[in-house]
Amino acid sequence: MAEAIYWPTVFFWLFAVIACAFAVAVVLCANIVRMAFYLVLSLAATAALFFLAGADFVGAMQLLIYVGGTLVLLIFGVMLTSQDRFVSMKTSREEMSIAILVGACLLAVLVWAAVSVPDWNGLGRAAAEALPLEPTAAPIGMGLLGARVDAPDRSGYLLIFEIISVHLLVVLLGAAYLARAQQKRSSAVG
Amino acid sequence: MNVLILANLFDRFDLTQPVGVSHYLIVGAVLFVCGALCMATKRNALGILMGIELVLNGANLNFIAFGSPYLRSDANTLGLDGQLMSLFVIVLAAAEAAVALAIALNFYNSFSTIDVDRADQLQG
Amino acid sequence: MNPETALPNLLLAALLLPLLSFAVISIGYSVPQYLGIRTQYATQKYAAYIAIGAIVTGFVLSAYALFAVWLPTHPLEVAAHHAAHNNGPPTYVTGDWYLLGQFGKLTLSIGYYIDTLTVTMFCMVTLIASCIHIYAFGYMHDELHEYTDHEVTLDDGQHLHRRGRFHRFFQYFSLFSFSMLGICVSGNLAMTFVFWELVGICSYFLIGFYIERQSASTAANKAFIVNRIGDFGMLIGLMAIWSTLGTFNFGDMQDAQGNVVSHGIFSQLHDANHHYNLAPTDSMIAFEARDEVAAAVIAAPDNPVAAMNEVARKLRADKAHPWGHWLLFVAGVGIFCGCVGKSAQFPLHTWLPDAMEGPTPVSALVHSATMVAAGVFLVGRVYPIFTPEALLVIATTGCITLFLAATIAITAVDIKRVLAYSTISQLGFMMLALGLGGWLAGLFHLITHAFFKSLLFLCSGSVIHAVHTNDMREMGGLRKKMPITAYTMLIGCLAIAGVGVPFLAGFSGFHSKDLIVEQALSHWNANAAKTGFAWLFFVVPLATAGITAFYMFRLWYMTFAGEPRDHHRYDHAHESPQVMTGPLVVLAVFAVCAGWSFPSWAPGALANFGIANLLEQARPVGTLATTSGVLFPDLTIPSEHIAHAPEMFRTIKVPAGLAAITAALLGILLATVVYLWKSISAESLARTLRPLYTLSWHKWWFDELYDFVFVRPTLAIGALVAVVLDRGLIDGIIHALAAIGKGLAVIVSVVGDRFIIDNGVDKLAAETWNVGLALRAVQTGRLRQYVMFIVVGTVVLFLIASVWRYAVAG
Amino acid sequence: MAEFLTQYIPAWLAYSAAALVHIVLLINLIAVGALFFIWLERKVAGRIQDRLGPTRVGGKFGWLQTLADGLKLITKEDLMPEGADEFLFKIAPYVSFCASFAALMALPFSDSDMPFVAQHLNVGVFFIIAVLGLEVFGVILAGYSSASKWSLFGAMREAAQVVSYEVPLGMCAVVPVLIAGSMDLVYIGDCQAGPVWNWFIFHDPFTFLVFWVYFTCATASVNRAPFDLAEAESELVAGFHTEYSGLRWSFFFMAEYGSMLAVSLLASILFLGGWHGPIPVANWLGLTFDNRPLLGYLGNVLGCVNILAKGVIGVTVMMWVRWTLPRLRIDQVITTCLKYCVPIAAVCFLGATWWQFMWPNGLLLETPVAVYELRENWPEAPAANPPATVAANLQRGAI
Repeated sequence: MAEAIYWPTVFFWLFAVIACAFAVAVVLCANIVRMAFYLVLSLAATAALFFLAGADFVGAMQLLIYVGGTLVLLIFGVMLTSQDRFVSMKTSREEMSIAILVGACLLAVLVWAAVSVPDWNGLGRAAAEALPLEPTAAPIGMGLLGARVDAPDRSGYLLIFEIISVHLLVVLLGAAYLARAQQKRSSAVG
Repeated sequence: MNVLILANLFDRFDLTQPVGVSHYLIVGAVLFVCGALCMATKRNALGILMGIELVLNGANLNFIAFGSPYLRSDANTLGLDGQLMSLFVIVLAAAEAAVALAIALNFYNSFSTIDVDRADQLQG
Repeated sequence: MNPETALPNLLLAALLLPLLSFAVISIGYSVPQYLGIRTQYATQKYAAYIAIGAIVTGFVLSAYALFAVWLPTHPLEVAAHHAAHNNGPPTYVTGDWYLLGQFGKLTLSIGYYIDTLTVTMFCMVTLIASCIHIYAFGYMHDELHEYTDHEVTLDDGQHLHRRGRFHRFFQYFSLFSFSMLGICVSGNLAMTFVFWELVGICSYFLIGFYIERQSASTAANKAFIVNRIGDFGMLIGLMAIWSTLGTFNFGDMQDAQGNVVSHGIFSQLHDANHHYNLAPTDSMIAFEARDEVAAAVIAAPDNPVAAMNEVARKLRADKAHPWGHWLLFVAGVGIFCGCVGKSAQFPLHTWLPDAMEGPTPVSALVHSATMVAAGVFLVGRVYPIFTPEALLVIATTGCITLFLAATIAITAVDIKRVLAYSTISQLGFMMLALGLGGWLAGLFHLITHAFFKSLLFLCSGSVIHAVHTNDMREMGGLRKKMPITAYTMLIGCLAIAGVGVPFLAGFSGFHSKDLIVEQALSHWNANAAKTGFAWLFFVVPLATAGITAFYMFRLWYMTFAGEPRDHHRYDHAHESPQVMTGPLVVLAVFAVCAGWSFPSWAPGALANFGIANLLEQARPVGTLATTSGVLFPDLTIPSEHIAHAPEMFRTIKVPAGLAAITAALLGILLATVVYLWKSISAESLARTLRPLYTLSWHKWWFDELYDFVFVRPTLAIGALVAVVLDRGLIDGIIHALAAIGKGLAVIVSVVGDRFIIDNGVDKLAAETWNVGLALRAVQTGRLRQYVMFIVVGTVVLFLIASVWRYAVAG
Repeated sequence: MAEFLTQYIPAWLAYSAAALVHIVLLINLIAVGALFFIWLERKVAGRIQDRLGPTRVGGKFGWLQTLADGLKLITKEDLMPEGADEFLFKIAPYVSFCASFAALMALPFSDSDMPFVAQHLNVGVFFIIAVLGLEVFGVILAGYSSASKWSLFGAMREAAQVVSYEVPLGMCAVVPVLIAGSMDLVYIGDCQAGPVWNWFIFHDPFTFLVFWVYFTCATASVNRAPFDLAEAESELVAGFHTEYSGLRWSFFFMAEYGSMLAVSLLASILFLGGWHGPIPVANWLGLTFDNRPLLGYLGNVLGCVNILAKGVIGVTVMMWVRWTLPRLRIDQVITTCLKYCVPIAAVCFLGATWWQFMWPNGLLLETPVAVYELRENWPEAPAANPPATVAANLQRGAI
């Protein structure tokens, strides 16, 4: 008798298909708002894949940040393409076909690389079921504060965390500066 | 050799067994390629941004897969490093999006469009 | 409290506080000023508060260390009545604060050596420095606003206007206090040398405080250069000790269990096996007799160690040849050379009078009470290494100095120069005492002199502050205008003259000078039979004591008594503010009673408390025995104990005491006759003694002599070297080399550069240009195309890698 | 529940059945909740405006009024504007509804011995906030796809507002997380066991302040008055759902009430003790799993009633606010967020951190010891280094 179905695998395939299908949809779709919608679905499915891989904190983070991020993308998309002629900027058929050809090559290369390592084929079912479900939020938090609970001999990420914090601040200031209202220029242009 | 790998590929679609790193890598590869194609084919600057998001997600998926203890038969997982790396990628992606949007806005201010093909002043 | 741990910590705190003050003032005031930020004058006052706070706290800590830490555990005895005639080492605490470096067995460290001498010096230095700091707060008031220097005339005939630099004065004062305390506490000669140079540089800064004055900057340079001459000798002494004893530490280093880890200089030279008498160490003997050792080792190649031991035994037994003593003599005289420079002894005494160009508080602190005393202190500190012959050198130097300086002081008219020569003379007294075996006498005089001389200087500063001149001929009658200054200065004069009731009590100088004279007499007694010159060491100081009394009272009469000679100055004179007179009164109290001792029935730590008794506890190892010279066997250095032994009361103490007081009173009487009653005219006296007067007036022509013997030849040689060697030889060679190089360069330029390289580079540039033109087509400016390039590039790279892996690399 | 069922039926069936039961329960909670809340809103509005509200349908209090409205909505014509983006227009209400439903999935209703929760997540707080944020997607899609400028304006406003308010909302939610030391909602709730002063709102002055900020931001992020700019009928007709009608429209409505309930329940877990009543009645009565499973289960049901009551009170307060305060202008809305809520939340976060650092065991109101026993199964850290010890070490300067 065949073994019973392993449900996480089923869910993996479900979400993998969703993620890939909507990613392809993003490529093929021309309408920017629809693209954003598909993108959100693809990213949400990716978040689900994160959950399946045991990275629940990162998954939740992905949801939180990308929803906000894509939302803003959407707003901009709608605002900047409000004039009809820009709503869909078609790509020429030739360009599209060349791109798909090259993309297929790249995909082949990547897939070949992915399947060529035997150790990456996954655990046996028994081994997988024996593994405990480990919490990740607290270790990640401690890791960001510089203390590694999973590998005490390795160093933590306190410095990187600080650098990224400062980096974010600088980026936000820079973005605000770049995007500030430029009265003179816009009046000259418009 | 390639035939072997292909056979291997089809073996993987087995619902009774757990998935492995390679499954995740394939999904990541698809996302990555889609993102790259998005960047290569969209004329809308925001479309390119979305492509970048997809690319980063594909990479993230790889990080998570390499860091997960449930996905590979040897003990060489990245462990927490994988998750932390992907966290940093997410955060930096947010920063990148902020700057990119500011650039897009400026672009729009200068060209009254966000069609990137209009911006080819830097050609040789 | 445990002195072993408490003392180093307390004294370290007292030591570092002035350094902290220096750092704070530097960072807070000098650095901003250097950067062009002008500090407000109102805020400059705080620099003084910082410095005063630091030094006063240092005094409190030092006094606490003395009275609460040292005395409870080491009760005092009367110096004259030792319970046991112990020739052994004194009680001390030593150790390292910080290890600077280790070279094999040799170590260099920042360490401490604390005995009563150290603690007493700490108390004395911090007390006097506190008084002078406070005094200077008033004295330097001019520096708190824009300052016009009337002694500097610019090219346009104007006087120099500059910003006040009140803070800088206190900055250097703090650094100086730190350095001086460092000398007192240092545990090894290397550290002593470092702080020695630090006080030197502070002295340089302070003498040159009015740097715009030509005389001040010259004086600063002079002080610095003359001191270097002495320090050169000191370096030789240090090398002799370092290379043969292998350590700079004074005391024995102990580990936590109390075991001696390494023997210091003193215990190596004064071994218990030799009854603590001075004996050269094996290493010194081996150093001097290296030829003999080498010969013995070569002669017995199979057992060199035994041969060496045999040689050592033979050499020790060899009474005919004093092995090692010459080295010891060189070491002692070498270190003494440094002391000669620092303490302005003959023949390096010329810098000190010139150093009076500094502000008066500087003269009081640096050039009378503390820094110049450092030389005497060092001689006292390293006393155990001096052989009797070296002591004779010291005594001779001191004897010449004290007489020389006193004679010059008689005719000096600059009030500060009189005091400066007096200082030199008194330092000569100390050196003489030390050289005659009177360790206690010399150091006791050091302390008492510090009090009354700083008092005298501060008084003179007060006078100068009032009349704005240094010239005594323009003063007179100031007693009525500035009574506090006048009478405190009178106390100082009485103290330095050594006035007192014989065998009972007197001003502080009386006690210390008595000890010196007694020791001199004792020395004459011991040597009278064998040498013909020992009487000089008694008669000359005695005479000089009279001269001292004479010129000091001359000074006082000329300044304060009689009728004012310059009415304009007299009318403007006024008593100094309380911030200046307060320190005068404090110091006057000490000038009176620094020589006294508490009786034995006084309560607690005060029992027998007195500076002499205190110092007696630090008596160096091996100085309670009468010793004879080895190189110069006729010389006998008597034990200091002999001078005040009860059986010698009639032969030494009575004649010495009476002679000293008689000399002093005679001097005072003469001064009174000449300058107060004017029964004898000073001018006619000078005419009568014309040659002597001229000699004194021109300071024995020492400056001229040095100028002729050293300075001019040096300049001449310098000029010669500059013209012949530098311009002629070296410049010629260099010009020739340059010409050759130039010729070669032309060849290289034409052949290599223009032809080969330029052609190559031009070709390369042209090719790069062409390639760039070709690649320009790829640069489409289309963002999306670039993405495609990236993707294609990735794929291609992957393909190349695969081909490499599977096809090429197998 | 699934574990319980696996004893009797195959695993996959058991999981599916459990999932189905959870889904049904939660959908019912939203749907029935929406019915109830719509009725309640009408009654509250009526009372505030000094009238009776619905009285006729269903006899007393008009309690069947909503049901009747629902029937009416189902029978209405399903309209779609001509220029609309058909796909997005159709899917938008479901996106909204899904989001508010998915948020409830991770929301626990009773304590840790046997939590009533569809999916027990380690990062529950995070998940709920993230998923609630997805709701706005439906709104924007609706606004865009309607091809109507009123809708588009409404959607844009909503997007700006929600993106802004997520910042202070997240900051506020982090404060209880900080105090409890976990993002697990079940655990956070259990930290507040005991009498009323153990609730985090009374933990220190900062949490008290931060609760009100949270409630304000929550009101804004679920688009309720006075922050309902997206549907400002005086300017935008009906905002993003101008073009919607019938069942689709009612989905938006359900989503709105669902998320109101969700943020209120979240508030009650984070600040108001969750399923723990003001007086620990269940403990006094012995309704714990220590005694008997059945008694424990009863206790859990009591807790469930407790938290639902708190949620309803929260929603009622939102209604009260809606009918009391006038609507703000868009600039005022953003000002409220960026100039008031964000700084206050940030200061409170720092303050709470400081408080926790200074008095790790609470000052006047002692937090239960359980807070500091890290339940997560670390390899070795928990025993050697519980956070309280870490804090103590930090204070001593040992780390």
